[in-house]
Amino acid sequence: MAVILDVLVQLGQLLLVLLLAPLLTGYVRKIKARLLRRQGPPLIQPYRDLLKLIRKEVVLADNASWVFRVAPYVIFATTWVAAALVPTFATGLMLSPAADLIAIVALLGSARFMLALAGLDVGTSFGGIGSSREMMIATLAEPAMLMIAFTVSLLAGSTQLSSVATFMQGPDVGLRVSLAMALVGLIMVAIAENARIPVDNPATHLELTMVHEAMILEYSGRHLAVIELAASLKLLLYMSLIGCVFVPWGVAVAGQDLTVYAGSVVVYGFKLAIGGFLLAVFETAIAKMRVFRVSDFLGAALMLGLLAALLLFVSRSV
Amino acid sequence: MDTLAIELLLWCIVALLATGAMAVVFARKAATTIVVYVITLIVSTIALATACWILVADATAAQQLRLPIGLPWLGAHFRLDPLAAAFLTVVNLGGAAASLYGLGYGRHEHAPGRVLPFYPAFLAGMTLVVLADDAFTFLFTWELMSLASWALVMAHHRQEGNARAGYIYLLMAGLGTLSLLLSFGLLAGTDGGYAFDAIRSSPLSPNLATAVLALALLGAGSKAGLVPLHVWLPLAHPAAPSHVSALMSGVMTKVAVYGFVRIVFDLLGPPIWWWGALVLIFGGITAVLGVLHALMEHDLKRLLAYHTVENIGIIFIGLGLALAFRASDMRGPAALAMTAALFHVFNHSVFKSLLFFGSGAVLTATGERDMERLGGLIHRMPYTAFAFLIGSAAISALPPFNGFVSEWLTFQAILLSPQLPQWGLKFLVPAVGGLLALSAALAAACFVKAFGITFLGRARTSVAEKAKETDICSLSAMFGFVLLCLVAGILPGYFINALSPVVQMLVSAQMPQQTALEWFTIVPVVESRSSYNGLVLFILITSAACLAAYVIHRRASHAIRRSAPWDCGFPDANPAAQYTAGSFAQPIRRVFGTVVFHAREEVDMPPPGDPRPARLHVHLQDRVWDGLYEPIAKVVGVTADGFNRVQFLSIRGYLTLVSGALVVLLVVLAVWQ
Amino acid sequence: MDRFALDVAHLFAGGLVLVSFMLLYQDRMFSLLNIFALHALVVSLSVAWQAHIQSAPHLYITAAIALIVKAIVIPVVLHRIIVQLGIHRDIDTVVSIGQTMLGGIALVALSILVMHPITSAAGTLVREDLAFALSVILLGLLMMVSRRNAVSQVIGFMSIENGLILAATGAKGMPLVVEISVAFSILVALIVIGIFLFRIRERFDSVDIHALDRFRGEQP
Amino acid sequence: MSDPGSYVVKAILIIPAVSAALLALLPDDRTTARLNVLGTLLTLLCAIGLFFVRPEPGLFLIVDDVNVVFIVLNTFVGFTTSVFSGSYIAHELEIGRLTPAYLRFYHAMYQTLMFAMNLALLANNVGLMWVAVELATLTTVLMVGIYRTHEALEAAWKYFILGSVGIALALFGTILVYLAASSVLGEGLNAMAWSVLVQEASAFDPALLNLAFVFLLLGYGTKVGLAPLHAWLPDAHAEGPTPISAVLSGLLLNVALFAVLRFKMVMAANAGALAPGPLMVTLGLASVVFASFMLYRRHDIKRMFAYSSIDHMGIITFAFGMGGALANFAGLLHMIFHSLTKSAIFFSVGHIAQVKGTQKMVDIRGLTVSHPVLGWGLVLGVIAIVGLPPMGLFMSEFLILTSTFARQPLLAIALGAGLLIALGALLLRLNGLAFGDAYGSDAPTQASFVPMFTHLGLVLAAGIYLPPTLVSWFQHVAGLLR
Repeated sequence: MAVILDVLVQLGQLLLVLLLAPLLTGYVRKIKARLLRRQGPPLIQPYRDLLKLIRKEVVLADNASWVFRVAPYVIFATTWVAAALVPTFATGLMLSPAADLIAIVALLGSARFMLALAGLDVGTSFGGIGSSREMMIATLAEPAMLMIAFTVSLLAGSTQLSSVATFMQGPDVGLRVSLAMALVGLIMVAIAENARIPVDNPATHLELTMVHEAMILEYSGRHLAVIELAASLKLLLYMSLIGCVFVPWGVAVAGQDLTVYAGSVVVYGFKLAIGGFLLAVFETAIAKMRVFRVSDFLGAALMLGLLAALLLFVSRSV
Repeated sequence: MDTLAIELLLWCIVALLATGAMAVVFARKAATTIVVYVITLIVSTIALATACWILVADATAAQQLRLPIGLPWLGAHFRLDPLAAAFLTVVNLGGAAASLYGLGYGRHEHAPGRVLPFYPAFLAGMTLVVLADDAFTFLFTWELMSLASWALVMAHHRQEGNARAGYIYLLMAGLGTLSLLLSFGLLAGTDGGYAFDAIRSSPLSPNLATAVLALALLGAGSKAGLVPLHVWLPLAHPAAPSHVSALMSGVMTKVAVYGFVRIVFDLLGPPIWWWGALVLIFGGITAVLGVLHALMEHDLKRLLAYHTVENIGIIFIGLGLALAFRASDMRGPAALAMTAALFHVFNHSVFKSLLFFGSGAVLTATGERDMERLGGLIHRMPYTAFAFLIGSAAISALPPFNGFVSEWLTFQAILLSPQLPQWGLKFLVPAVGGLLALSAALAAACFVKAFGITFLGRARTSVAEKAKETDICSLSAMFGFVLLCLVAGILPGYFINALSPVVQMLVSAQMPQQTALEWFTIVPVVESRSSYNGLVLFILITSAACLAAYVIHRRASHAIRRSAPWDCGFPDANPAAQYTAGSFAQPIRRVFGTVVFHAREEVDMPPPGDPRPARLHVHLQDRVWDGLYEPIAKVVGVTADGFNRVQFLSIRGYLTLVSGALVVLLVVLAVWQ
Repeated sequence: MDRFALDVAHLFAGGLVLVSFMLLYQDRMFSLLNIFALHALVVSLSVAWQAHIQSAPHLYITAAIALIVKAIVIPVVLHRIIVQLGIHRDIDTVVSIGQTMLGGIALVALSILVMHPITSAAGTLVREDLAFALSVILLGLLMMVSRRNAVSQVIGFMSIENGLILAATGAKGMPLVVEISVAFSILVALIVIGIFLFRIRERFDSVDIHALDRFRGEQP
Repeated sequence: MSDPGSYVVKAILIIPAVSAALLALLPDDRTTARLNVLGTLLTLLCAIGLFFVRPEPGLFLIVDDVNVVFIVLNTFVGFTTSVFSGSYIAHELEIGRLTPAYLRFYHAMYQTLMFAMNLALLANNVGLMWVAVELATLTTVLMVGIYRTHEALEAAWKYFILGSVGIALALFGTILVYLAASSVLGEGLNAMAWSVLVQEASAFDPALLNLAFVFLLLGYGTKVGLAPLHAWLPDAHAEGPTPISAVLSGLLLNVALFAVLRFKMVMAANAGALAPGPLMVTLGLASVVFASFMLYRRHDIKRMFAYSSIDHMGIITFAFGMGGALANFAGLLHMIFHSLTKSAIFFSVGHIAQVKGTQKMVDIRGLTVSHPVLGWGLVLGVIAIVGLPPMGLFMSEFLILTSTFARQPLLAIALGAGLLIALGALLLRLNGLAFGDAYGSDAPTQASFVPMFTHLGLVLAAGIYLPPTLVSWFQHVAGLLR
């Protein structure tokens, strides 16, 4: 009986992230438009875009190889799996032992690897720009992410997100400087990874400063749709990661009945709403930075992570 | 005690050496190539099977054997224990694959007479080093290995640079052997107890032990390519024929690691905590510097060689952690770190050989090693491209491949470091972890560059356009390793279990048995702490991808139209308009290069009206070479000049020397009495 | 053995050292040759005396060789060579005569110092005798290194040889002394011939090959 | 003297002497080379006979564990070198560097040299040993100058003068030893018989012995070519005929060092005498470091390998200076391996120089391409001489370094650095000589490769397996040496 419930919950999570991801993207766009005093597209606009795109035919560059055609699905699959492994509304999922925080980060790394290759495949200059900058950003974001994971695991004694969430709910966490630093660092990494302002502008084309868009410039039709979906899944993933690590309240522990789960889903929705709102506010409030300032930005994140870890030692020692 | 396995292995050695001799005799015959590689393939396979059998079946009993050769009163001792068996597996796996690859690749060899005699000797040397059980045999075979590989590096001695590469290589090998020799001198003591058993039974004082560690680090490190002793590696490895490069990079460096492990963990007594710190620092620096060098490189084989440096760094990080944990008697973590290091040894040997095979295939197909002159090969050589892609993913530590598992284990060991009592290590290890993550990310970037520039995009030269897919032998060797990358990635539990007796022997503890858990999840310490399951991830990703593809193709469109690339409306037909390796690495060079390489960019912009093209010059300098090796060379030169004056004295001058010596000795005598 | 015999032997040995100093002191070639003849004379006398007191007749041969070859033949030959080759009549030294003398004194002191701890039962003669012989040898070396002319260097070498013979004869009942002295005379003869063959005018090192060819032309 | 051994010993001395006389008389230059080979071969056979019959030590001659191996080695290398010299000299005649008259002289001198060296090795009477060494020196002087070029004559002259001074010093040392002995053993031949000296040495006057050893070390050390007494050695090797260079490096240096060893044993037997170790270690180390650096600035291939001989003599002296069972054993091994290897190298170098018509290393390139056998022979030889396995010198250097490092780390590090520097220099030159594009003539050689590869094969075999009898002898000798 319990097994079936586990399966159901896991499947629910899989579907939930898949369904919520475009909504979150649309929601953020809407808020940004409102903050700019614009009407903005309706919330369901992303769904419409996706449906339209997958019905269109694919226009493929002459010398595009199989890598170019396979990449979107691999990217989508890895991102989706990663998103499904992060506790959103419930911990102790059936598949959560399959990967801890580091593995999830690495999964996103595989997605990025494929995306960068796809950017190089057609052999255009824009694709090259995108891939090289994306990899440069990643080389700085990943160590920062690992430092944060180090801090968290130092505190919670685990990199298993379920355990982390449960620990964070527990009483003996308290308010810690290093946690705050880790949070800030994680947010910075999340911004960089999701190609948001100030690192990159998701709503742009034909800018020499674009990164993510440059890589997918050659994509069209269903390929583009899948990649867009993967992108919004990634955004969702990071939001729920921040949620489950830093504001884990209301996350259902495994093995409760469905009402509890329903409640925690609602709570999770609220978290997303707040997160999205903050993101939109932040993005409208700040300007995009030069590409080579990104290294300083992420270097700061790395420093924060390291500092958090070391401070934790100190605070432990006393 | 039954010595069947070790006798079998020694017979394999004899067969290999005989093959080498045979190759000398029949150097002129064309069939020799086939014969030699077939024999080496068979022999290596036999040895591989034996080693695996030892490792899996009865890993506890160490087989020993003594032959009446070598030092007369000592004889040549051989020993087959779990550690030896593990490394024998690596050596002979690489050997077998390289031989299979050589069956195809060797046909294109224009000077087989300079390769065939030394190739079996090289294999024999590496196997013997692992089997050796006394200092003399160890060093003898160690140097034999270096010598054979040197000869193979010199095989193409007419290409410019190769002779210099061979020279520097043999010189560094000499340095390494010398320091290992001295360390054994310390271990053996004044009465020359060179047998490893005697060494184990005679503990050293802490200071002497530290000296031994330093010498071992110098000796093994110079062979493994530890910064700053790595300079020969990116010169020598690419100079050799590609299957030999694969062996040198994938296997010989591992033999060096074996030497370090054998001396430090087996022969040397209990460690001191800061040894771990030392090794960690070297490992971290090596990892990052190696991969940064690789990023700046656009010669495919040199790039791979620099990545060997990086992975050696990762392995040494694991070893350093194991030392640190062992020093404060934390058995479990030590076992974890050691397992991670050994598993990475295996993994790196697999995917590095695979990648060198791929580069060799490209080399034979196009005659080019320079990425800037390649491109678009995925259309001409699809299978090679696929194999290379898998290798790249594996070396970039991407799940679900094997490279990720070992690095993940290393990270888990790093995450256990807060339990260490020493504050120095508490602070050091996280930093090293940061370096490890940095190197992993940089490796991913580097292999996006390597694969993307070489195989993707459009052909940059005519040779790249006319490339042909390589032969079936080479491909089968590559795809065997592709399979291994995947299997070791999704079912790591079996490999970890196979390593457990080795780890047990080295740090007297082992990781929990893995394969018992359902769904082949691996759990380093406890499940609540961390766990990983490559199999599930693999199944999930493939099924999700297939599902998505199926649904979309079925329900929505699957129409495709080919057309010119969009490229924001300005497509440029000229392949030179693509991103090059140099431009791909430019952002990272901007970020790290100025510090590490003194990187300077000069834009040479002609004035308006001047027809000549604008140029961008990039100046990099290898600070290790300029800072360490140049001065040494200078000192030697100056001293030589100084001494050289003595060559041109008059006879009276020489008589003065003689009588001066006489008077000095007499004075000494007078004083002494 | 009676006291007197030892004293005479001692006298000769000391005299030889004195003559060596005189050799060092010379700055003219011919006078150098004469002094060397004296040197050889003293040696032969001392050898003869040893032959007498040791009642070892074969030593008389050595004495004779020393007298004939070194005291008469070689000086004459060298004299002729100097005249024929037109070698400079004066000796050019590396360091000044005075410094050379000082160095010589230091060497003598050193040799005595070295010989001092010998507590040998082989008679009180041995120690001083050896000390003198050693000083003669060292002085000869000093001469070889502090003079530039080939001739003076040969003479330095021959004075070394004299010192050796002094020591050899001083050692009672040493076998092969005669043979050794003969061998040495041959050696010296060869060197002199070499100087003449190679037309070595100034220094040891400059061999004049054309001269050699001319010489070979005269050969049958 | 009824025992067969004494006849064997006599034969070893008489055969060379007789053949020297014959060769001096025979006019024909075709048969002389063969006769030369024959003579050395007979000597070698007799010497091998010593393994089976060993005479009682007499007052003048002796055969014991110390010298038996060296006599066989001496005669063996003499034989192989004569084979090599056959083909070498034939070529020299063709190009007219040597006239038949000088060839006769050459062969006679060769046999005389063999005689002198055998005598020096066999001598039990230290005076006799001295005479033999002097004779050997004189003969080699004459052979070094045989080409009568300006350089050759200067080299010979330099060798002659320095050698004579060395001889003088050695003689003084010998006299002192006699004095020290005669005070104990009484006058006469007994006091010069080495076998007696070693037994009675404990009673000698230590001060006298010390002084004697200083003179002997310097005197015979000049012949060994230890820095700073080495000056004659490189030029003599470079300017003389290559067979002579091979014999010089391979044998004469050994003989001189052997003389030093004899006296070191006497020293070792006397408790009061100063330990000769430090002196020998200092001289040896000086030679190693000096020669290693000198290698870098050499342009003449023969001169370079001559310096390498200085290098190795330094290593050996160092080993004996360190003393101890391991180091002494290693030193003896190294003497044998070095003489085999170095002579093999000179064989190949001789042919190379003849083929290329020059000894300048800049004009000799890519030998493995133009002359594979010669080239790889040279490569093998150099690999052996720098002490890389599987050749035997690796074993001896291994023993020397390890046994030293456990006792005197700094000395071992200095020695190791010296070895490494030498390795760097030799390999650098080897790269140019053996590899790269071929340069200069690639005419086929009518060379006799047998001697070269016999030597290298022996070194290789010995590097892997040493016969137990040899080992036991050497261990006994090492014991005597302390």
